[in-house]
Amino acid sequence: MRAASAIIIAAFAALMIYATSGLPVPGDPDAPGSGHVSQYYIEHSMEDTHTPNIVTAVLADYRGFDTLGETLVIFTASLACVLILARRIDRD
Amino acid sequence: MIEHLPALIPITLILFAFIAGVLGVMQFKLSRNVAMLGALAAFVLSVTGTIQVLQTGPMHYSFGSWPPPYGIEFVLDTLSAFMVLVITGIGSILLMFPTKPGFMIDEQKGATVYTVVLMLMAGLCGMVLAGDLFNLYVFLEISSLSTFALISLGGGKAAVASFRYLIMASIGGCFYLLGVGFIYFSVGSVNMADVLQLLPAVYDSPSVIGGAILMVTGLCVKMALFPLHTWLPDSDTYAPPVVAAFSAAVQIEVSAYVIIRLILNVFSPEFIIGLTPITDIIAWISAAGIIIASILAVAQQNFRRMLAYSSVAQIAYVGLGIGLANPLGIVGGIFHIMAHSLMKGSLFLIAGGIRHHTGIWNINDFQGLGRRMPWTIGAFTIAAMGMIGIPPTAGFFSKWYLLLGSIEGDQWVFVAVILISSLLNAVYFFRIIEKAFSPPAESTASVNKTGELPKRMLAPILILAIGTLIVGALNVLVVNELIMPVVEGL
Amino acid sequence: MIKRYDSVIVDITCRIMVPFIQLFAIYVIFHGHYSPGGGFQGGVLLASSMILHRLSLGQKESYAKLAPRNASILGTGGMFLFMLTAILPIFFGGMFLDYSFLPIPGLESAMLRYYGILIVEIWIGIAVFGCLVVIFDRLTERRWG
Amino acid sequence: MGDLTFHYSYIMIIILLVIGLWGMLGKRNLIKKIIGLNIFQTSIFLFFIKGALKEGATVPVIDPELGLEAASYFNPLPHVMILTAIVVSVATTGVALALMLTIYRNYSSLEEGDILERMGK
Repeated sequence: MRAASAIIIAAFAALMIYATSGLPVPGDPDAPGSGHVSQYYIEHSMEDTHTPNIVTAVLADYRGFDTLGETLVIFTASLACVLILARRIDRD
Repeated sequence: MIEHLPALIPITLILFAFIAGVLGVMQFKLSRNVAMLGALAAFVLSVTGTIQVLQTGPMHYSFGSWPPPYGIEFVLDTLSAFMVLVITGIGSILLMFPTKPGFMIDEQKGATVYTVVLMLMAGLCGMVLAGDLFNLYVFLEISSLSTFALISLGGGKAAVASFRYLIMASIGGCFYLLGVGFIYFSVGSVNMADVLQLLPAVYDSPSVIGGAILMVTGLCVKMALFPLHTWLPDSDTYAPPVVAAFSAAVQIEVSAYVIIRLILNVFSPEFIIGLTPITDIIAWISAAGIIIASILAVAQQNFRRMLAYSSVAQIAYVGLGIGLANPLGIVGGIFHIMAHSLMKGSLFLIAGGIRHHTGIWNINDFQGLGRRMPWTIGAFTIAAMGMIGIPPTAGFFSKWYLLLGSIEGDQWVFVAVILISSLLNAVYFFRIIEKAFSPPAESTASVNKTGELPKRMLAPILILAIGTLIVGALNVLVVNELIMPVVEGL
Repeated sequence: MIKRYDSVIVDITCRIMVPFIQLFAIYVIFHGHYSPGGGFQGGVLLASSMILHRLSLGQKESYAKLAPRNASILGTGGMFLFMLTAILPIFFGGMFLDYSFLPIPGLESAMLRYYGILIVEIWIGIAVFGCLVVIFDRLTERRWG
Repeated sequence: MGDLTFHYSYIMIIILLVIGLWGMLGKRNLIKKIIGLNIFQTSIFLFFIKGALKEGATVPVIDPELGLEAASYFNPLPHVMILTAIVVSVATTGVALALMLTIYRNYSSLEEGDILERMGK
């Protein structure tokens, strides 16, 4: 079991090293991740929502459905805790 | 109002979840009825959506009126309409099963149980409809969290199984999230359609290949594809029957659907099939999984555990369909999703019903059960025939398409695998049918006293079993109208 | 069952700290438009203040301040109001979650979005506060069968 | 490729990921598994936040003096995604702790070996 875990982890580490070698240099302002969508948010969030904090504007408005989903996640987690701990122990 | 349809399906489920939760605290019976009503309403909406999609083509819904890729969108095309139909349809049938045997919980304790079930359905619908890679992750976590809670209702052993599932599912979810990160940092967008447009420029980048492998691996864990299936047998053995049916019949299928969606609509087939060995690997491990899991299923004495191993084998058929990566193979895989969810839902409910009604869980004690509960064992026989792949059940047609796909791809090994596994399926299902229809033994007193299952348990079992026959009869319609348009691009 | 921590220093410090943490949490929620912050962060701070209260003053006294039942009502209520705010635009001609169709008169679209974000952040704060306190209460409640 | 800072930051994140994964798969104690899960998730957050970095930029709150130049603010989208992922991580941890508590009440142990023994396997 432990040997299998070690092999999985070694494979994972190798995959990660391989995959990160293709990423743009951190801090590069021209990286693909910094353009396109992200650029639109920075340039338009002020006129679209009057909100200077871009993260808040994106979180609650542009990607508001993600936020709804994430509130549902924590709501589901609280229900799950209620349900899991509601059951008494059964000594069978 | 019709343009809101894609968003309304999960939102209806969530709203009914609230109502069911509030009512559950006050009056439990009402909560159950409201939950059934909610699932039914979602099913009606999915049917409307499917008809709409067939008439006017895919529907796109942008939340907050932000055009994609800046906002999040839901996509209701034929494939997602098909899956939503399966989820809400099977869900509303499974909810008909009575609470006490179905969820193994008292009414005072389980006030929120139906809320969590509806949340699970909403999460699965959201996963299916999401047109955005990150949004899909959020819904994936909603569905996982509710499953952890529902599995743990089965008692102490179920809690251990649920914890194991939590660790495995979190690894799967995290792998998926890491993959999304790699894709995002390579192309700068997380919208599926947008990624499809932007990806060809960076096809040879290691981070895109690595991201694709991470995402598919993560989903394979959630899908319980063969070497990563270790959590499934335990959780399906100890979970309450309805939950086991849900997890084996709907949840793992949705993860398989997401892989198909990724291959077809995010990475594009030419990248996944041409530039990476992902589909070949999936095909070979699925083939190995089909054989090994079937052999393990033959070795089981516990009925539920046998069904769980059979699920591992059956989901590997879907994996094989994905791995073949030709139109007929994928058609077979997608059709098998529907066939398997009907058959396995019925089988798990039968297992739960028999266990609750007579206390029997060991296959050796089934002797003579066929005379005592003819309807139950009749439904079991139909579902088992579907599992083996005997016409005219739905299971036959999905295997037929998989066979055609293997022949088209010149993969004769897979043809042999499908045939051998059908034989193994026949071995482990026919021994039960034979036992059940043989005259009752003197020693098994519990069988001799028992009668047919109560009508409320029998109804969902029979609906699901007859469903396999109906879907089998309608297979040409389903394949031509719903599935074929999706795979035309291959 | 968490008992009251038997120390004057802990007692007094926590009693003084809790309102300030809550004040800061409300600041974080309402100032999310102009500085790092927002509903989640504020909600978590609110929940942490309540958890500090429970850990230091004991469940008996703390449940009198915020009963577990009320916490679950807060969580569900916040979540439900969020859903309601999200659905409301559908009935006024917009898409789901389109704050510019919220029925607040006399404001142009961008300002409506500005207020929509604020309203939603408040509901998120309440929902996260309630849900986290519910999780904590369930984990610390002692029920040995 | 070839930049020293690149290797340094990503290698650190990979080491953290591997520690987390080892905690989840290799450790026998349930609490250690949960800790491993948290390390794993947190290192994913680090990965995203690292990717949001831009040289010479500042926090993504619009400053009238800097104008609306995209190059002068960090990338906001990974921050948003990670905010969501943090909540998911908290929720998962809560449910994991609840499950762990149930297991402890049933089997009076948090060691996987003991639990399996008491389950009668």
